[in-house]
Amino acid sequence: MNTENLIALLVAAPLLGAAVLLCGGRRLDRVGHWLGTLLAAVSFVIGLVLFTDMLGKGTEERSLHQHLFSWIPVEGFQADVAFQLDQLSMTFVLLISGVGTLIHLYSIGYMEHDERRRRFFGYLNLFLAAMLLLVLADNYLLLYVGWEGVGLASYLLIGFWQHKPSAATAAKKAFLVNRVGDMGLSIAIMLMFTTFGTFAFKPVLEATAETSEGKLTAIGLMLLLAACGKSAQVPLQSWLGDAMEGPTPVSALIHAATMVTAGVYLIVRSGAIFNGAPDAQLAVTVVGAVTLLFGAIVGCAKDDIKKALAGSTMSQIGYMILAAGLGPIGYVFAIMHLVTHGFFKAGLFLGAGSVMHGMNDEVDMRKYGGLRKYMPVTFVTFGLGYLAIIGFPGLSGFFSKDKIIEAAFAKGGTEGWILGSVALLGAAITAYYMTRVMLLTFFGEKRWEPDAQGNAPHPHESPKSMTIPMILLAVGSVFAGGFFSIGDRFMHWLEPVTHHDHGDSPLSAATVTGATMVVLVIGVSLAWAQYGRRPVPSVAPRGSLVTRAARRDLLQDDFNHVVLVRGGEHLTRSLVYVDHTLVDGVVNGTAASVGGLSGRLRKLQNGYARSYAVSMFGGAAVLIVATLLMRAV
Amino acid sequence: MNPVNYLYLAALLFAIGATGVLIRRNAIVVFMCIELMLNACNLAFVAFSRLHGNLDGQIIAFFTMVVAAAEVVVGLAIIVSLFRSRHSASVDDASLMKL
Amino acid sequence: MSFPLLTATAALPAVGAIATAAVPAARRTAAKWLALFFSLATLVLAVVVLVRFDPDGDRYQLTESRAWISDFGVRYELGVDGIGVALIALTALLIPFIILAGWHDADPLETKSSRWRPTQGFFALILAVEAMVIISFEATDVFLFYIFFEAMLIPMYFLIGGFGDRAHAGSDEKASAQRSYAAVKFLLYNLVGGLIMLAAVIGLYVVAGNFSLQEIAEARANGSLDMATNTERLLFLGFFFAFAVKAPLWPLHTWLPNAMGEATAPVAVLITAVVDKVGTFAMLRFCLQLFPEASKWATPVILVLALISIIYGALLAVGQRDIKRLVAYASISHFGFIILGIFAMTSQGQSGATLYMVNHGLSTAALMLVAGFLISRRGSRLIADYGGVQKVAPVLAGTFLVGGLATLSLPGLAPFVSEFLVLVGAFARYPAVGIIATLGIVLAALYTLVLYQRTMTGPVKPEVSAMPDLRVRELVVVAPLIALLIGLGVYPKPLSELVNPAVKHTMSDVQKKDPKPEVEAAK
Amino acid sequence: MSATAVHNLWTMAAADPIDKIDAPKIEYGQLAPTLIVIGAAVIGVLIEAFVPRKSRYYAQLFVSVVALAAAFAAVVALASGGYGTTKARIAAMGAIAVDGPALFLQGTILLAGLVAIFTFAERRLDPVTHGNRIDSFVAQAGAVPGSAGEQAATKAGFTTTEVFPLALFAIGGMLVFPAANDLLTLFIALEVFSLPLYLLCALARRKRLMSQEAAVKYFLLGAFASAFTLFGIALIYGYAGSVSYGTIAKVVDGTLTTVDPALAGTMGNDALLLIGAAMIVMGLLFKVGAVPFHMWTPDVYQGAPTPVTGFMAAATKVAAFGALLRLLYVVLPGLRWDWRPVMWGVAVITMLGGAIVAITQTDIKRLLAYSSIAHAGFILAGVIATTEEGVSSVLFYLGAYSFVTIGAFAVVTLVRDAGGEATHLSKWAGLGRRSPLVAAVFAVFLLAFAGIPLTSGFSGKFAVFKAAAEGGAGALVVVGVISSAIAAFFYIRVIVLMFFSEPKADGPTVAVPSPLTMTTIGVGVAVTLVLGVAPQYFLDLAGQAGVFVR
Repeated sequence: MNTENLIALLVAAPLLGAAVLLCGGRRLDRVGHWLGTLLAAVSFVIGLVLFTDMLGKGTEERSLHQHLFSWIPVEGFQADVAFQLDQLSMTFVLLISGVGTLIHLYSIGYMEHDERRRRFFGYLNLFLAAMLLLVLADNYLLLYVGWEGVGLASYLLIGFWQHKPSAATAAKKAFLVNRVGDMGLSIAIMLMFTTFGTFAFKPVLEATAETSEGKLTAIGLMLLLAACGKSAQVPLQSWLGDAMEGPTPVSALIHAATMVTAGVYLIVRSGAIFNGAPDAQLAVTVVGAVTLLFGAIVGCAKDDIKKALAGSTMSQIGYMILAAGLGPIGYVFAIMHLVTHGFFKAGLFLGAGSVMHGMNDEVDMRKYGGLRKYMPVTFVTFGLGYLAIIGFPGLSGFFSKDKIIEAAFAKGGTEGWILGSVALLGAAITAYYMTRVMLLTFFGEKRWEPDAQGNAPHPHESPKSMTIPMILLAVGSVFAGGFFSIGDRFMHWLEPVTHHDHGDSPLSAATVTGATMVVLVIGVSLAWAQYGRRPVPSVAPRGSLVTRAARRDLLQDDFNHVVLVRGGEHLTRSLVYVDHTLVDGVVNGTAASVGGLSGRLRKLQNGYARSYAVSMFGGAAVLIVATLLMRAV
Repeated sequence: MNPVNYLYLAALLFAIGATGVLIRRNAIVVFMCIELMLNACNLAFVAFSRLHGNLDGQIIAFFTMVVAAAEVVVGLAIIVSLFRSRHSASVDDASLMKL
Repeated sequence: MSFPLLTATAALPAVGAIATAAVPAARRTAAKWLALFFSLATLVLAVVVLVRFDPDGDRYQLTESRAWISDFGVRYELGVDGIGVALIALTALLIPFIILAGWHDADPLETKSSRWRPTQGFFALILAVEAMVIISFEATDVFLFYIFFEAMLIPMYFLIGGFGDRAHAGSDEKASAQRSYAAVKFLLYNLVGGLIMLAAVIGLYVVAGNFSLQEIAEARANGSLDMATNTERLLFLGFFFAFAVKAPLWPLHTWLPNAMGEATAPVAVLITAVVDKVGTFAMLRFCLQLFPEASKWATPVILVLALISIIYGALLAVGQRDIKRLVAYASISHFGFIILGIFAMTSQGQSGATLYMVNHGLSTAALMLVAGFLISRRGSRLIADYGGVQKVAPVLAGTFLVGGLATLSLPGLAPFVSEFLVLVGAFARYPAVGIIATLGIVLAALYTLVLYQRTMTGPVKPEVSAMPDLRVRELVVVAPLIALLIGLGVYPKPLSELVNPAVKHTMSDVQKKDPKPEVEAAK
Repeated sequence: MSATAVHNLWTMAAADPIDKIDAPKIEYGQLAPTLIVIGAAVIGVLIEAFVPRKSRYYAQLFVSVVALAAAFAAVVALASGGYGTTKARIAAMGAIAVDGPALFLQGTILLAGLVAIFTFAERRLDPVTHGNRIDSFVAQAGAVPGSAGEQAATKAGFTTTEVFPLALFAIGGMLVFPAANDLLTLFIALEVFSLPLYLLCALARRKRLMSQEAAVKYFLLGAFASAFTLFGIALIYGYAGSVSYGTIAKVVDGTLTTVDPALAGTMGNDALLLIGAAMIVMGLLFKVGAVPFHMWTPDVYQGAPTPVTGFMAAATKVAAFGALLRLLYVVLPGLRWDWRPVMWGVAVITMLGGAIVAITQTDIKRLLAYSSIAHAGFILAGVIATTEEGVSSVLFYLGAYSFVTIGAFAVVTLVRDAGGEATHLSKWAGLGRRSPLVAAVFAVFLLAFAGIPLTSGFSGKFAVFKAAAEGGAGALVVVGVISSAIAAFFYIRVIVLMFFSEPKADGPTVAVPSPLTMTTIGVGVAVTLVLGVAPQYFLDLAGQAGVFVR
């Protein structure tokens, strides 16, 4: 059998799950979660089948293509529903369906006590379907469908606990901010249409050579805007922190491992365009670098464990974007870091979830402490994830992040130096805040006390269904990096898509590694000095100006609130007024004036026969005079 | 004598009649003014008839008189009934309907 | 002459209207079923039309032509192109749902039996509107079109003014006052538009000597009838004004929120989803075809107005406190998109606009009808009176959400296809316009999600805690609409292939070519 | 018979021996319609004189209906005999024209009169008093309102059956008016149909003071206007030396000179013509109720008994416009460039004035009066077209309009409270809730007035505007459209009142009429819808009737 026909099934399986679970009604409540997990697993299995099949082929014919049907056929405009499965997509497919399946599994335990669990799994499946569609689409418009699809899923899942106004608001915010990014994507597509007459990957990317750099830059920037929205990059990052309102598995899957990395995918996928537009690339790197620091700083200040991790996610994706912005030097490492990050960040979030699970959903790390005794498995897996992310030698993060820093320097020129040092600095901060999280949560003495209702949390280890995924992910986060890097496996694997080229780094790999190690140690020891040695106050100290700003996402939200929300409200309110008084007023005004005229003319009809006679007489006179005048002129 | 003068006289009479209609209140008087206007017309007719040397004008004058008489019949009937129900023949009192 | 299919399609609901009106007062339910039956029968005929129509055949098919008022140069000429067929199908499809959704809207209130709201009248009027709308989609004689374009105001007027939404703030007197204000506003706006069009229609006759769309268009094409530039422009303005009021285009839109706010939800759907489409349809069929030059001349202004409609409508939707008024302003924004697509003068734009007419009909119907169900439960139109409905009535909330997502044209649902086509079409010729219009999609998300959040999420308000979920009748109404929204979103091909040839014709009417892509141009 | 004819008799008689008198030649056949009606009127008078009071009503009704029907039959016979088109001619020695427009208008007037007579004869609306059915006319015109005499007359069950012969006389005059082919006949016809109307206005059973006031106003102003007309005739006569249309037209064209140039020079010949023409036209504009000669209309329409109002509003307009058309098209076409601009002005202010003032009216009858003024303006737009289409469009409009009007006023007679008809608009609130049928019928008439498609009002308006536009009066069309928009507002207002506002507790009752009024209303509705949906046949009729005989 020819395997490309399987591609559609990758999407179809979870989509079917979503449809069944969402329309199925209560009768599915008992089996719903298993069904959902099963279908996720199915698409993972199919992914594996395709993967092995792909490995069996030679590099040239590895890219598969499946054309389902012509979607929007209009004069001069041809949109198809067609899939393209090459090494890049394959990587994502495995990551998404794999991690996805694990998180389904995890959720079975995590959402046990939620009576709307069936719907939760429906949404999760919907997300998988959309995300797979996103990475499998063979043209930008279909990608756009997946793009908005994951947006919808994330909207539904963030707002899953809709009775909490905060959740509903966070969901809305996420969707809206993403819409701004989507604007960029749709404009990019329009530009492609007017420039190339199509928006399918192959023709577009091949035609880049024939068009002006200006056009490419425009497209590139628009794509970057889209990426910023989806991947929570400055300036569109504000939604990610709030998105932590969603259930933790959601944060793990969508807001750490997969969806938020879609931006990186988009940029890498559109490599040819960016290669032709250096300015756009520069913009990408800048965004990446800025976010990298931004996220890291925010991560240092947050006491909410999930928000801290969210900050870290931002920052890590900043690394990827930075790498992607470096062009062919960086694409591979962007993706590689993406994958490894998928493992350890998912693991960290699941760990966090397991902690919260044991702590009555307490999220404030200052209310934790010394948990390693109570939940050993969580502690170990979380710890491995921690080591991975700070780039402890030998673990995944070490390889992927290291490469990115190298590549940054390899960009060459001053910007190379700047980017490189930013990346290094980021590594230091990463080490700092992750150590902080680690210490606050698992070390020191316990700081939790009874809540308002007086029932004190008694931490305990989570059920198997939760710990198993954590363990698996931990394994991934330990070995993936090394596995990929031995003999540059990953590089060669992606070669056909990314056309890797080794830049000429001013510094040798060894130097960079050395530097990384140094900053790593600095970061860790700083954190230790602050949170390890002396006891931590269970109420956050006021803190320095920077800290306070960082707690508030560096005031970026306040800015949004004042400028966009308030301003928008004023605008709409005044427009409502205008519509009522001006636009409507003009019409009513004319009507009224006619009425007034009528009232005045009416007075002439005063009831006196003689005045009527006068008007007749006058009329006759006018008539006569007018007639005579007509003759005269 | 220039026949035009007759025309002027007729016009004058007509104007007087019309003015009367406009300024007098008593319905009877107003009505008489209208009769005056009709007679002005008669004068004009007769003058023109003479002028053109055909008799049409004079005949029309007779018709006019008959019409005038008919108007008197109808008019007086109406005015009298108005007078009887209002005890006043002033046209200005009859102004129930307005606006 | 073969069986007059088009006449039948238009006549059937008319007959139904008379029959329904004739049902004795006591037999209310019988009247409802009768009306439903006739609407379904009409749907069948519409389907037959759909099947009999060959997209790649002549421009106008199933034509009929009879003498009517030769003194006015008027013939009874019917014929449909792809666009007409699509819209007829839409109309015939929506009416049964409207009738079902309005099943109880016209039941006399026991409390005040003196109230004059006979059920028979309600459904008869709906069918009458259907008949008139369908025939104006079929008419290829300007005068014939005009007659029904105007006449349909009367039943609409009675539907709005006579059968108001029972959920209203304040006393009955106040409500009925607002209602008749809305009805009068609707009628006068459209009547003025129509009368101005009448002047243009007469002018057209003076210039052209007859009213046959095809004859005039041919004469225009082969140059045997050349209008003075100014004449053409004046006539165009006369026609366009009427259509812009109906559509409605900013700043002629203010009647719509009142009408939709005061009317019952099904009637509101009838207004936006069905009747207003006649306006945009007529722009495509009459303005562009009869006055191509003037259309091109007016394009810049119209595009600006369309842009204003899009943004302005959306912003006002955000500012609304009344659910139905919000939907109304959203519709204004959407009509902006449709008009934008029509006057972008590109294949994508016009196909998009046509699809948009259909899809907007479906999406608004879905959203508005569910909103109607919601309102009928709580007895209030104010957003603030709701909250947490999602918890007590999840299905209702779900359908409402889908309707909302359709309104913000989420990819995968039908409206996305048309909206994106319109945007691409506009962008291809006027990039700036395309980009500004794209802002609309953000705003759309804003007003939809705000509406959903305020009504459906958050803690459950005590007033809504006892709210029942959708009943079977209501599900029967909503489910097919949602199915269609998804279906046409995933597989719009049949529809677009239906309208493409018609769009080609229109493009050739205005002698416009799509702009070539840069790369091809380079080659 | 015309003055010239008499003159010839006269001179010949002088010249020749007495036995040589040759009788004037009268084509009785072609004059049949008029003669029948006048004859019936005379019979009606005799009935009043000799038939016992109890049976007068039936006798009068019978005679009138038969006469009108017969007259209409005669018109149809003439028309089908080709007198409207090929055999059109001038009868009665130049006094009366028998041609398309004349026959069409006579037919319209007769039908309108017939249905109007039915409303005259309606006597089921008021409750039976003292064992007598009573109609809308005063028991005894002579009795003082509210006096013992009046009560006695009511007790005795008197009824003013004179209304029937009066109406017949009026109709007779109206039949001659548009057919008159010389100015004298025109004047006489004018008086013949005006005087009975003055009387009819005074005969309302209820609100007699207003009725009498209406009569006085109508009479004085009417006489005033006719005096102007007469003086105008005198001047034209002075200019042309004849009152026969044909001759005057010739003189105007200059093909025939009657006055020796010297004299003409001294008295500004054309001045006579222009002033005279203006004054005659003014008299006719008074009758059609064009601004600024309209002011009698509201008061008279309101005060007169409603059946009479309906009759006047319809028939008078038809007759007067007929005469106006003939005058402008047959006598003064040579002066077109002088009168057209003036008529433009009149048409514009009439359309706008009528529509605007109507907005603030509170009495249904006054409202309809102002609407009739606005309609006069629309018709004038057609008159100005000065084309054959113009003529036929006006004919069609008149036909359509008159039935709507009569129907509408007939409905007004049905809505009653203690004081008779409840004509104040506030009383009509919620009528649609009380008696949907009546309200619906009235709504149909209002929509026709407003010119909504599928009603006769639209067809008529379209015909007229089309003719005007083709005649180069596009601007008038625009004004017409604007004023229709304004007018629409107050028609809609009434509909809103009837259907969308709560019924008043002390609201009026809707009387159940006899078949007579039902017929009137039914015919009104039927004509309104037929002319709206399938007007072609009648348009053809009007089209064939579009040519005046000269």
